[in-house]
Amino acid sequence: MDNLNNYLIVSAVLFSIGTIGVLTRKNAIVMFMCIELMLNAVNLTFVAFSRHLGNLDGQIFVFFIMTVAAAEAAVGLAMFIAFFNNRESIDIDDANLMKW
Amino acid sequence: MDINVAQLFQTINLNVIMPEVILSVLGMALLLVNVFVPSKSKGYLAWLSLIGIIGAGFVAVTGWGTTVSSFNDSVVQDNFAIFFKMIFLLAAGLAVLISDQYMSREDCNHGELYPIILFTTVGMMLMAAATDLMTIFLGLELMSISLYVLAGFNRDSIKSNEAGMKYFLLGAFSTGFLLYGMALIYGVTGTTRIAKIASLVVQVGGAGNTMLLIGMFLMLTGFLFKIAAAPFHMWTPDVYEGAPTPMTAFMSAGPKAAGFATMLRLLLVVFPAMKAEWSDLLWILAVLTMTVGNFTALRQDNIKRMLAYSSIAHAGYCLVGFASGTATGTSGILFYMLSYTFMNIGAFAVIVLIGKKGEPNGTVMDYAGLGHKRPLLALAMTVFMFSLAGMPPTAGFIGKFYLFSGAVEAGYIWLAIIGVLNSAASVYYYLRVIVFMYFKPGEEEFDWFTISAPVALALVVSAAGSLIPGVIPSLLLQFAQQAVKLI
Amino acid sequence: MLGTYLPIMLLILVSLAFGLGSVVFSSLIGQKKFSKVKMAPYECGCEPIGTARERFPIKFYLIAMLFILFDIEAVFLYPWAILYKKLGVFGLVEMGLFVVILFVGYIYVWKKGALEWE
Amino acid sequence: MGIEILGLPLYYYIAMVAKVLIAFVFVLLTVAYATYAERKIIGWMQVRIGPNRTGPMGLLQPIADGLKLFFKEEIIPAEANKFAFLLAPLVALIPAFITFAVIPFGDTIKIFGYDVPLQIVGYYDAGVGKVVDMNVGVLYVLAMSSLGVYGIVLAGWASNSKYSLIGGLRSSAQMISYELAAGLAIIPVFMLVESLSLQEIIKAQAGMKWFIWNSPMTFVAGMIFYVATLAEVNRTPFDLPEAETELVSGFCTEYSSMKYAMFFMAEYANMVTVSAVMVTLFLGGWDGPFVSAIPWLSPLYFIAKVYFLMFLAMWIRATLPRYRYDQLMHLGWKVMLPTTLALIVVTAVAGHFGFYTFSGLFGN
Amino acid sequence: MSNILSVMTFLPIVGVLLLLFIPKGSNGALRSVALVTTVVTFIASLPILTGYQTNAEYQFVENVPWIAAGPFAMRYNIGIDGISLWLVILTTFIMPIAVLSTWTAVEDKVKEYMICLLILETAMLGAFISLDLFLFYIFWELMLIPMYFMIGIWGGKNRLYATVKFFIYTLVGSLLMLVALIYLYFLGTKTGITDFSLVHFFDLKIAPATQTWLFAAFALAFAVKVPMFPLHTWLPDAHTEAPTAGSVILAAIMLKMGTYGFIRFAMPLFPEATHQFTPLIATLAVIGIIYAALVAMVQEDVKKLVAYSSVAHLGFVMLGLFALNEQGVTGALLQNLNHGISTGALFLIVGFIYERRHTRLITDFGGLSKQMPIFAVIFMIVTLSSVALPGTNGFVGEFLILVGGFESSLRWWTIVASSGVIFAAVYMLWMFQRVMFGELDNPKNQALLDLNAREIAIMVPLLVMIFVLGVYPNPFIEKMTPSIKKVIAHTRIEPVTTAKVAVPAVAPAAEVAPADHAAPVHPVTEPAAEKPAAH
Repeated sequence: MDNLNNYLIVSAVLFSIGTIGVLTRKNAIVMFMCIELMLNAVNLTFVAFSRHLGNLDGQIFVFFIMTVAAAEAAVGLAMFIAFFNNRESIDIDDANLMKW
Repeated sequence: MDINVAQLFQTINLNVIMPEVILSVLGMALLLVNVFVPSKSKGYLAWLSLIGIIGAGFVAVTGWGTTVSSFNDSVVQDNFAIFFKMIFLLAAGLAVLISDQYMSREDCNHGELYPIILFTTVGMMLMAAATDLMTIFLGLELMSISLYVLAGFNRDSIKSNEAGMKYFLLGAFSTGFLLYGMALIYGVTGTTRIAKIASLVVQVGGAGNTMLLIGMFLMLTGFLFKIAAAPFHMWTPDVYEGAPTPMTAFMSAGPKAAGFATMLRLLLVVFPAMKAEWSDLLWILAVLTMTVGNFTALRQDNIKRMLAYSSIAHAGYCLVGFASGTATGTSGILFYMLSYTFMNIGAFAVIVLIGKKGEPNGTVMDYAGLGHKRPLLALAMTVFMFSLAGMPPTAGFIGKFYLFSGAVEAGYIWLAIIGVLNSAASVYYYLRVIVFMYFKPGEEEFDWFTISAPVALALVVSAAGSLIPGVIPSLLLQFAQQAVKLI
Repeated sequence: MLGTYLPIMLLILVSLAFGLGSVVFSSLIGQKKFSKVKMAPYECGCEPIGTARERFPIKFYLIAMLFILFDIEAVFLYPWAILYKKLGVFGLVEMGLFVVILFVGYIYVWKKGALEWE
Repeated sequence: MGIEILGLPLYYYIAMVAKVLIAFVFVLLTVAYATYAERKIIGWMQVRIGPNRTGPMGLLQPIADGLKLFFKEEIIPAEANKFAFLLAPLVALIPAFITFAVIPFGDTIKIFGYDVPLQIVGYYDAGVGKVVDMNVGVLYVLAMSSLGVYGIVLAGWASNSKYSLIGGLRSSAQMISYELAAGLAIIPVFMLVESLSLQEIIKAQAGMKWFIWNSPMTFVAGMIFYVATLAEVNRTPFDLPEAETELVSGFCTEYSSMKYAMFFMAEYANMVTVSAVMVTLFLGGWDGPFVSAIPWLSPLYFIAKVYFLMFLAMWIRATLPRYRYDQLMHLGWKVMLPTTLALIVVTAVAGHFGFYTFSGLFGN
Repeated sequence: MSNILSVMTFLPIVGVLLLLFIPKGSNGALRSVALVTTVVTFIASLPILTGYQTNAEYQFVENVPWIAAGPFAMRYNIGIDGISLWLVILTTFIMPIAVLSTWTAVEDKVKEYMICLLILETAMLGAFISLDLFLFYIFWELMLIPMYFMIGIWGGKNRLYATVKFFIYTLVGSLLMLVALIYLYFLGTKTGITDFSLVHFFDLKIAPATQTWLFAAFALAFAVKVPMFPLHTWLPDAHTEAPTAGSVILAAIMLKMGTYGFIRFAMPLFPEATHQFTPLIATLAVIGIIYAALVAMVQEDVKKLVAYSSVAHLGFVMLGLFALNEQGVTGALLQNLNHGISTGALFLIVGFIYERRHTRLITDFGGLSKQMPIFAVIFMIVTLSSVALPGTNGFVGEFLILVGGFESSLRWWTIVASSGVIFAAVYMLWMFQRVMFGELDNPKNQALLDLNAREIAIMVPLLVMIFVLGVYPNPFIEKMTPSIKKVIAHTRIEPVTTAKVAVPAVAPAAEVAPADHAAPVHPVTEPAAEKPAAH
């Protein structure tokens, strides 16, 4: 029941899915969702460890991660809206004004 | 659950985070002042912020020489933290000084700018003082999130939007890695206090523990993103180019230093047992970062982009100090970040002045003739360029000297040689600015701007800061030495 | 763990079965006579103009963001509320600061006009 | 203890299935007859008769309505996102039902010699010697009630109709706004109970010390919570999403047949649930006179209280006009939110000086 | 005064501060202040000369802590010995001349120009007097900046290319030296060295393999500055584009930095490596001598020709240094001075005609001697000094170098190098003849004015020095000798057995020389005779 590895594997898989998503998708919002997936994978890891170790620090950490993720979402989505207002698109391939 | 309230109070020593408290309170106050006192000009907010920053600086230095932990060992006030706090406050102060003129010109003079700068500074200061993974994370995010806003601050400018968006996506992405690394480290050691982790790292087998190793590298990856080390530097040029210039200045100095502060604390306090693993990696990354930064900068015409690549290169120089891991190298990082703050923000201050509304991203060619039309300004820019290039007798030289000395001391001669060769290559593009300023005739009269008092002050401070430590660096170097001694 | 969550699982299954069942069943037995007009979205009898999935007022976004931020703040209040007696003055001071900071943000948002609907 | 499966006795499973089915059917029936009751009550209040044709006193009306909707044509608008369109009613309905899982609808009673707490997630742990339930029950309630918003947003967006979209957005904005107030309003209760377990909360109110009158702070909190929940389930005077004059039928304009019925059911199921939560948090749950003597009374008390609250909601519907949208948001954000925050502060400070309740029951 | 060296070094900075207060337009005042500053600096440097005790010790030493942090301690450690004495004097001597030389040529941004000049002077003086390696490095790099601006702002058409090339070349070399410096320091710390003071490092025992690398790094930096053969390409560009004063300073002083660096740092610090590198460096020096001479011969541009002649001359200096015996080194150091004076003078002369005609192409001139007799005389003397005619300064130096070379292991190199002496005569005299003699057929040249008082005043001190050094070099050599001996001892060379050829004996040799060293004599007449025929 309390098998740590199962949780770790799930969270690692989630993290990888998130990472791959960020790297392959072009829609900024989808990318951001993938990032959130990564963060939640981390949360899962923390909680699993916390439970396994019988130490609450991990769960407290998760609190902060969630808070920060919310703040990040607020800022990020606002940024996307500003971008959309100017470019009528949320595709990061359209964020191409600056190239070396 | 047994909670001893008296004990809880004992863990708190507010003095340790007094500078942060001052800035936070000031930030919130300014936020309210901004909405309650409607005024077209936001200059007074800048001055108020500056007063707060100076005040916080004074409060911070009073703790010099002492090491006090607080909040149950999650924050510490030691020389290391104070030194870095000074860098951040300096960066913030200079950024505040050069903001008003730019923001008024670009019609994005929102009063929120100053509180956000202050919050960013608080975040950075927390990073430097943090001795707990949680505090590190919170500081980092407070800094990062504010920076995303600052990067996209000019919301009517598409470039600024793009900058904000890219910075945000990649920054958040890197946070994911950082956190995963922290989670693994927590899983191995069962604590988030770095002092405890440090003692446990050895117990659990150091590098022999795969999860710990992966955790460390993931965490490192997160920080390498923040300091724009190759190959995690892709965001830097775009973000630096797109962001409002004063914010670019701020971003290139403060957060980078904050990233280094935390990396230093982590690597030198938590993972000294695994030095063999990380120093090799940082060796390679240092070379890669310097080289990529410098050689890409060579091809840039846009001066902000050029400075962006140059800032990547500078991160590379600092990584040299890391790879060496000696006190010389690490104190070199501290000194270098301080002088880099002066010279880089100084350079950006000049860019702020030269820019015109709507096209603030001038090319190097736009500087043609500046040396003759505005000799003092050009002189200041020259000082900054030479300092960035690491020419004696500027602060940049002494900084590089110590960084490379660290490498030599630790036996990384080749690293030092690659470093100085890179430094020589970098001279080319820094000189290019000077070449255009002095050697090329320009049609521009450079009469469209006046140097406002705050910017003038920033320029003077930056120029002095780039020159004086180059001639009499002893005191600052000793401070840097004392600062790294504790970690 | 299991004792607590198994019933929820069961309840979800039951509700899902009910929901899906009724949807499927009704779509099986209901009549189907399609026509173009019937399939068109309702727009007071007029011809629908353009797609409906276009931009909508930024206000809704603002509300959503504010909700997330204040909701997260509630997340911190809950654990504190449970321990509030044990934490005593310490908790009171800490949470007082927390609420004050929150209030600063709230006042800012208010003065900034984010809460005005028109 | 007889047969054990996965560490739990067999009777646990039997009781679990029984409780789930009972609760489900109860909610379903309540929902069905709430519609009937609403029409009847409002009818009386407006000196009308209400439904009276189908069955005696129109008692078969809900069943007839249901059957009718079953046989109706299912229309999915062209251009609609079919998957989301189908998913939305389910997403709206299911959370409304499963919220009920944590609500204790009665005391622990003995059935065939076994202790069975009348709470779906609760079970009697012989080892510990007490009822175990979800220790974060309130969080579960909040989580599930938040999920309902997704159904509405999805429905509004998937329909590809302007009315649906605006209706969906409006109602989701409204729901989350008031969810905030509701979520904050219950904090004083936790401060008094020091637990998030609903069993504990009811236990704390045992002996008629219901929070609604036991403490001034929780009284205010209860009032706010009730009003906020009305808004959260889109009841009058906050039924803007379905403001026919403005938005036709809001987010479910394009829905028909059983899918429409499911939104309808979801709304009433939500009403049942929030009433149950309100009862649990502020009205002592299943507590009432003589409960300790006759545990079988407890579910009856519970049902009575829930039905009373539902009646109240219908009464309000019959009485009050609808809010304007800006007034609605004004109330939510500028009145309720600061009030709840202030309430928390007041509770904390007052509590610190020992003033927790009228009776001083929890006073130190 | 015990801090006379500091006073002298930083006097020009005082001048800079004064200049800052003079308004931009008033060129006369600006020039006067600069001139007065350089002259005062020169006067301030005279007590050094008079107070100099002829021994091997560092004198006028000032040694105060400067930077102390971490493992490093840098000191403000300055002083002079016989090696740097004359270079210091040369610097202070040349600077007023440099200021005067562009008195009228630089009309634009005079203030900035003078500031550059004065900062340059401080940097050069600082580099010569530094006894602390780090301090030396700072001054060494600091020199680049004003020179970079001088060429870049007041230079010729192609100045951009020249100045950037000059900068990057020099910098790359010196940065590697910096790494070597740091490495050397850390080697030293292992044996208890606590600061960068040069003297500490002489006793350091360094493994030969390490020495090789360190020497290579130092040598690269100095070789660029000298400039040694394959690294010399920046020099003609820089010289050609620089304003007259820039060329004068570059040739007269800055190139000396390279050779000075060798003798002061590279060689005594890494004796084994010096031996190891001697053949290579000698070869490069000889190649430089011959190659530069050949290239100089075909130059169209007078200034470029002079620049290449510098390369050749410094090849001789290098050869003399690496002969590693007293004669060789003495000759090399003397030749350093000579080259400073005569090439400086040559650049001034080129500047004079360039100011008048705004061209430096040899073909644009011809027959100038008729129009400008004074100029012709002066030019002749300087040319002869440059080709090392006995009686002029050039002869003494070159002779000593060749003698030293023959007596050392570099005999064969020296033999080849002596052909360079002939080449030098060929290209210099041929150039002189083409410019000054023949018909005055270019109408633009027919209105040329002869030198004015200022120009003559500039030249006179140089001419005096040419003859003084040529006829009576003994006082100069005397003051150098103990230091040279010390350096040679540091390089742990067994004094060559022919140490009997004592230095004082060299001075009479100046008179005897023509007999057994006739090579320079021939070209004096040969080209002069040939060319008219060619016309």
